[in-house]
Amino acid sequence: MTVLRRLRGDRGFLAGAVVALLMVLVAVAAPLLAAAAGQDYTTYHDNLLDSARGGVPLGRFGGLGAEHWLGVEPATGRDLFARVVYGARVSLGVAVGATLLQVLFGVLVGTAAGLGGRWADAALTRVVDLVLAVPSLVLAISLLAIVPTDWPRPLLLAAVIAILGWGGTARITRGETLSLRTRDYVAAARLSGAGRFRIARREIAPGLAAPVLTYAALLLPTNMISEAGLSFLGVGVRPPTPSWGQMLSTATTWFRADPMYVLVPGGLLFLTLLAFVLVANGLRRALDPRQSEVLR
Amino acid sequence: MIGYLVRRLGGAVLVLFGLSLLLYGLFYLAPSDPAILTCGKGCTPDRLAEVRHAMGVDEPAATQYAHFVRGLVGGRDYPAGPATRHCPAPCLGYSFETDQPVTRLLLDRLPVSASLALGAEVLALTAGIGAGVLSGLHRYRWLDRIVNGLVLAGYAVPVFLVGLLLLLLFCVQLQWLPFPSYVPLTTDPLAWAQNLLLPWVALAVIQTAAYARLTRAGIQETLAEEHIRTARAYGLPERRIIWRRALRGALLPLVTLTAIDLAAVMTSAVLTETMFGLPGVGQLLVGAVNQIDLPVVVGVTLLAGLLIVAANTVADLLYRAVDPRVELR
Amino acid sequence: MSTLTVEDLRIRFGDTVAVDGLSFALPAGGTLGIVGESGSGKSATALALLGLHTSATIEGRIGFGDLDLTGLDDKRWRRVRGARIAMVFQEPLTALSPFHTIGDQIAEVYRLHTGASRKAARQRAVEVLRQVHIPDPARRASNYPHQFSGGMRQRALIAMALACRPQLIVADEPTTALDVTVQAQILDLLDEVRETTGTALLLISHDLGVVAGSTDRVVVMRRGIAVEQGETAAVLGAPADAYTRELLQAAPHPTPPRQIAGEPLLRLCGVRKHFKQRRREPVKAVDDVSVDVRSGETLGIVGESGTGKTTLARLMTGLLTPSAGTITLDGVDIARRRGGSVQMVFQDPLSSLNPRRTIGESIADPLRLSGVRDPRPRVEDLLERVGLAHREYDRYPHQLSGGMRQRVGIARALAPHPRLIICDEPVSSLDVTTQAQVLALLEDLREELGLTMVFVSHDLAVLRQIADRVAVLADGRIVEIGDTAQVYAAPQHPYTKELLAAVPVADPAEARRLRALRRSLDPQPETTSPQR
Amino acid sequence: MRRIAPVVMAGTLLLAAGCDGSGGATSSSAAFDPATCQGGTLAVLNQGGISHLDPARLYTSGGGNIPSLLFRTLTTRNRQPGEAGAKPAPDLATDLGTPSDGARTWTYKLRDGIFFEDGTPITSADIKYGIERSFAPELPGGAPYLRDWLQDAADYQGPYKQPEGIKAIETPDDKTIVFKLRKPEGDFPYLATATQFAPVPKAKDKGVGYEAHPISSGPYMVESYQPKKSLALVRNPHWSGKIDSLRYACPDRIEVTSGLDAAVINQRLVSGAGPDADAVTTDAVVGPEQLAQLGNGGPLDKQVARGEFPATYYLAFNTKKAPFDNEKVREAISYAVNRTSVVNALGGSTVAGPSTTFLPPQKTLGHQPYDYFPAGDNGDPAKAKQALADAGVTNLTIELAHENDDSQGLGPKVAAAVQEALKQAGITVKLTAIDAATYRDVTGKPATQPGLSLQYWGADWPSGGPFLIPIFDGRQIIKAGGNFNLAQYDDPAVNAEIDAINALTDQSQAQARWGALDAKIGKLALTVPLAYEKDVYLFGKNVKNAVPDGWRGTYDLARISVK
Repeated sequence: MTVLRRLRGDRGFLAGAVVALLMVLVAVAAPLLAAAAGQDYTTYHDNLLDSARGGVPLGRFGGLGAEHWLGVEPATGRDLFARVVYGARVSLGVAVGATLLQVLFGVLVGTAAGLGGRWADAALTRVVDLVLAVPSLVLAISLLAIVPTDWPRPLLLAAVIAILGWGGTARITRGETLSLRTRDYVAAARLSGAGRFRIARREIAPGLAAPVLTYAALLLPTNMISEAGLSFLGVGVRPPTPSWGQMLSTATTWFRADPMYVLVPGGLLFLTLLAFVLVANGLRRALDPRQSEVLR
Repeated sequence: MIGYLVRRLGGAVLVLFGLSLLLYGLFYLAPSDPAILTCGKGCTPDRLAEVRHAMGVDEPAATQYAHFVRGLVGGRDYPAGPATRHCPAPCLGYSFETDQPVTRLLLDRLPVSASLALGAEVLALTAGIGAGVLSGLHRYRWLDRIVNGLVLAGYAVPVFLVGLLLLLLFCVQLQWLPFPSYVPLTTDPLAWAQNLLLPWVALAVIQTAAYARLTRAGIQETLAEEHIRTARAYGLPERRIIWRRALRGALLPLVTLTAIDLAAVMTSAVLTETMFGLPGVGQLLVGAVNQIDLPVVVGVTLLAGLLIVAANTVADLLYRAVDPRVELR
Repeated sequence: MSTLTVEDLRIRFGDTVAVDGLSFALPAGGTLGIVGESGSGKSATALALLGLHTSATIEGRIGFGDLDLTGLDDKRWRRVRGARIAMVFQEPLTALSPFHTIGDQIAEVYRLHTGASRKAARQRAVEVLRQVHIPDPARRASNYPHQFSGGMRQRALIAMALACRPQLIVADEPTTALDVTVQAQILDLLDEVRETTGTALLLISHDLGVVAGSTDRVVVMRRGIAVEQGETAAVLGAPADAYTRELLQAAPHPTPPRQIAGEPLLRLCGVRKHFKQRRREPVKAVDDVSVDVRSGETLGIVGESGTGKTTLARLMTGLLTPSAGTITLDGVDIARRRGGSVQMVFQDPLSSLNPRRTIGESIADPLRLSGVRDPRPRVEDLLERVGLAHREYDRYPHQLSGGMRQRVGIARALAPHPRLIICDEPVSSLDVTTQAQVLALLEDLREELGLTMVFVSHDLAVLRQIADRVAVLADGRIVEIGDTAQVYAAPQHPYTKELLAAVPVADPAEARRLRALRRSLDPQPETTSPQR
Repeated sequence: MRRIAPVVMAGTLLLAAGCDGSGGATSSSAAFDPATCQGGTLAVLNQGGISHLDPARLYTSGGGNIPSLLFRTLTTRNRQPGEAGAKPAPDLATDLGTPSDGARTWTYKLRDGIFFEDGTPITSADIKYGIERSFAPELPGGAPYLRDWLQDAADYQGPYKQPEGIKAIETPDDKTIVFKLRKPEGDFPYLATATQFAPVPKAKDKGVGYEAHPISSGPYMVESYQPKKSLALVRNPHWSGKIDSLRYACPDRIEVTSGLDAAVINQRLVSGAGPDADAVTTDAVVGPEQLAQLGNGGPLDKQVARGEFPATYYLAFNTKKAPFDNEKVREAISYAVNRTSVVNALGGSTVAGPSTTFLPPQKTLGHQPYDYFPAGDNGDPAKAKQALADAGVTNLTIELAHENDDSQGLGPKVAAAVQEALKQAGITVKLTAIDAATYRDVTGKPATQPGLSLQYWGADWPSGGPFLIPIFDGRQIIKAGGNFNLAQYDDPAVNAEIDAINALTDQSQAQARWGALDAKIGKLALTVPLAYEKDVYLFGKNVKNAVPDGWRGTYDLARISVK
């Protein structure tokens, strides 16, 4: 396929894909990796901290060494490597979950609006407009703060991010559907007696795949930033569970005393985001060469 | 035009009511009780009931919401000790936590958020368009590659990470800039800008990336259009073609985006304000959320919603003004 | 006055040779036509004359008066462009900047080359707009291009070309995007301009008819090579080259009319289709049309853009439901038609095929719907019948040429054994030679399968070849209907007369006769404004 | 930058910035002369703001830091460094009050020459009115003691609904005020330091709106005030140092900026650029960034004040819930906790110390050391397992409730440290995060109270009473909510001892008996004390006399100079 060929020739995409894949593997294999390091993400190591100086890790580079590959967390002495790989789980998991939900929601609503009657379209478009007009960060903070604290946090985060962010997908899907349904081949299918659902499945859906996929690829890093931001603000995942954004938020008080604690999660977050942006960019260029020139 | 504005206004009212209803509903469902915080340590149940009554949160949610809507439309009176306080329309109520009128709190904080958002937007536009033009004109050369790389990186850094690094570098390590603290523009313009510089940069990164990308694409796209070929065929110099024709077309989508972004930036400045300790609307919200300060949360959310709707309308009008082909629908 | 001499011109894009050893001369005040199908290198030549290629290698010599254009630097080129050689492009909408008024765009060019004051430039703009018969030019000058109709935009472009009184106007397919009647007006305008200003004209077209009436000499190009050139009358009258002959032959020819007196198969009775618009009068796309399509006949429907012919075609298939009136197929309401008894062949063969499915699947779909388990053999038969190979089954639309795609479209229409096929401009996007092949295929099929056809087109010549009866559509109404021969020989309605007079013909003498006829009919240049 | 926002109310904030017994100042104050300290502008950089500047709504310890600049009260803290500072001193009154009727009646005489900022003389009626206001439900938030202590005042609804006032407060003349209590309260002079004892002129009372410009009786008055954002104070022309020797009131102007991040505040105090050199903070305890630079003789060592506010972090058992009704289980947990990791989670040994007693180690509270379940600082899993075995409990799984936010030291960090330590002893701990805003509500209602929760208790004044009574007095168990006796412990003997100590007006006697009571109750393992609080505050390099007072553990704005 030409798409694959184009992707294979895109160095940025390849680099991004390798890093992104690696991060996904890290997230999936977090328990294995932590076990391989001989650590887990909860055990305290008070003996590795300088309590009089606020609990900063003893030794250079945040206590980095053979025991603790990336050093330990200040104030607790928990293994930073273990926490970072488990953090990848949350950061990626929430982002992927939110993206899937957004796409599911967006595509359902978008196609329903695009293929439904005039009233369905008008009503759904209103709803989408409403979703798009909602100040999402503001509302996300309010929502997450109101919801009882014993609800499963990562799921909740994914849901909230998705609920506030499916408008774009819906709008794009609707636009794309509206444009696809006026194509002559849809008319031809109708003439040959195909029903509404057959047309949606056979004629419209394949055409939606590329634009939706491209858009979803861009949503993923955006959602990751949202998760990190919300955790940073303290309404994201609850601290016993590590997430990069939340680690960064604790790290802000340590940036001088223990720079490793900022650099490790911060660097990883940046690297992963960059990887996903590169993948999204590559996908867009490959799937829709003309469109990519417009969007770039 | 008038019809258009009326329709837009209707939509806005709908959105805002939806938002406020949502928040009221959620707060009612939530287990938190704002009266407990207000009542303080050592509050007995009797006392709590009295406080709850004084705050008006002992009424059913529907009644509270009805009061809220009535206050919004026609103002309302609050008991306040010896006399009653009148809260004129549009009344968003009084903060549970500080007993200040929410409208005043918002007006107090708005200049900070506006300074932040406007400055960041100006910065992003300047840098973004500049980079985009350079990149668009030097397509696929090293300059273009560098800009492209920066654009991608710009998409990949969260605001708080940039903010953190900027603080670390300029305030702690080099000590070139003071730790940001808000100084009103009217008091001391220089100090205003100096203090806001880092927040601006932090906030502008993503927008800069977006604008650079859009400008580059716009220039490419417009340069490929046939009327540019016509201009060339009639001997117009390249510079004139780029500045008068290509950029005009390229900036068209930017106009809309800028107006919408301005609202988005203002409402998403929460992170920046929290991180730099700027007393803006975002900081107000974050504090209010933790204090279960419903009137303030509703107020901020409505303001944000209003800003977004207004920005969308302005964007449409601007687009109409800039592109003669567009009709308002 | 300068003569344009092109000697051994060679234009290459990388390894592709677009123009190979082209030579011709155009004397001052003369007219020359370049004719060829797509890919013949005619447009590449036009761009080379103004030095507008950016990534091509150009060899040979282009002399213009005392200038050697091939050796000019950018600065010198700019002094030639617009001032001494002006160009008129194909798409009048996209060729003008949407952000500036017509007057400003013309004035800008004038100021640039003459250094005139703003006011003088503005006056000149109004003057040339008047010269190209734009009504109320002073007011119209401050309009934006989108406020002009297609024909007026092309006039404005010609005005812009005239602004600096160039010695040569290069017109690259100036009328392809326009309706027949407007095309005729623009060609007449170019002719008039040439006569009154004495400028030379280089007219590039794929249509022999366009060139025939407007040029003294003609160059016929094919795949970058000039196969023949000479006096227009001589080349078209007695072509020496086989390709020229092929082109002339491919142009539609009137066929002896058939008399079909079958029973009415499709009946339209008082059919209207109005599209509602917000706060405006509804668009009456089809307005009170009553017509019968007789079993076995080919009914031609002719109309220009915006006359509602596509809407009518879709109404006939049941894809659209009429706002009023009835459409019946064999006495049954078309909305309740069964299976694929009515099929359609679409104008754009690319957009009528799903780009993400193989053409085999596209054709097989209606068969599957009618219960065929393994449609592949049937599809392969159909492919063969429309002149395609079996292996095309697994290919995607973008891998085929335009003509092949249209054959696929026909095969798909045939698949469910239709009784009626509606063809909506099926050949208008094809080159002349391909067009001839597809028309021939359609005629064969009709005969073989005993089909009834409705053939919608803007092209009177095509209809004359294929239709038994012709209905003339104007503003959503049928203004005239009759046997093909009768309508063409003795048109009754003035609009039909105007249409027929506007048809470009490849015979120079006939072309001149028609031009004279048009002048006597003296149609008002259209002043309608603007579709959005 | 840390959390979404500190869950700090004006009252608790000032409480936390509490008092100190033993901490000494490192700053040299030998050369300080209050007579020549006048002038300059003092900047106060704070995290949380004052959300209410109304004396009725402020919940302060010893009059608070900023409120004490505006409001004089009947008594106030004596503002001395160290242990000496943990005593009350007369402020508007001429002395600490005259008890009679077995400490059931307290009589105060007002000084001469005391005025409001508008020049009106302050009368005993103004003080009475101020106290009555604090009973109004429209003005909630103040300290609750008087409702309990005064005769027949529990149902009083404030002067707006019941203008007849509180009968138990008598003002026979403009200079005299008499409080009639329903039981003996030897600590009354301590309570009289609370801001609700500040005078409010009835004529100027605007109810809820009063706080926009409360009428000052102290050395400064409000120039401008935006809640939680900024407060600017200027000199009160009608105040004079001659009739207020405790407050030096050195700066001409004080500007408070709120809503700043703790890390930013501390960094600004360290950098000391421009006006930051004249800056202090009343609520941003030093962070790890600065701790790293402290104690090595560097320049920063001269810019730090170390004090101790009496406060304890502890685990509270609900002894009505299994398995915590089993004393052996409680002991096992007492053995298992690792106080080192708790201290680290709280910010390290500079800002917290391990504690095995419920009373923190200040002498004024009567602290007596004890350690009934000795396990070293790191816990003793073996002994914990033994205790469990004795109790016949295996595979113990318990839930630990904590706040969802770390800002109060009751958050997930400390909870996780406890969880981890108990894991070593074979006890599985499930963490239950409760929203900080409702934490006290959930844990303070016996019906919803979890079996084990993380708690903090700080003294409203430096005495054993306010530390032990709410926690262990069986008559203080409030079923409907607002309960602090989380063990739901009710021993008539203990209750009687509390009453007996309350009747004492001799503080040194009271101290000894509070300490003994704590040591007695400690044996029952009703709580697991974890750590006590230490306070380390930075101040700008031009700031002089930033000496922590003995009551609140931080420096006193009324005595700081920037000249």
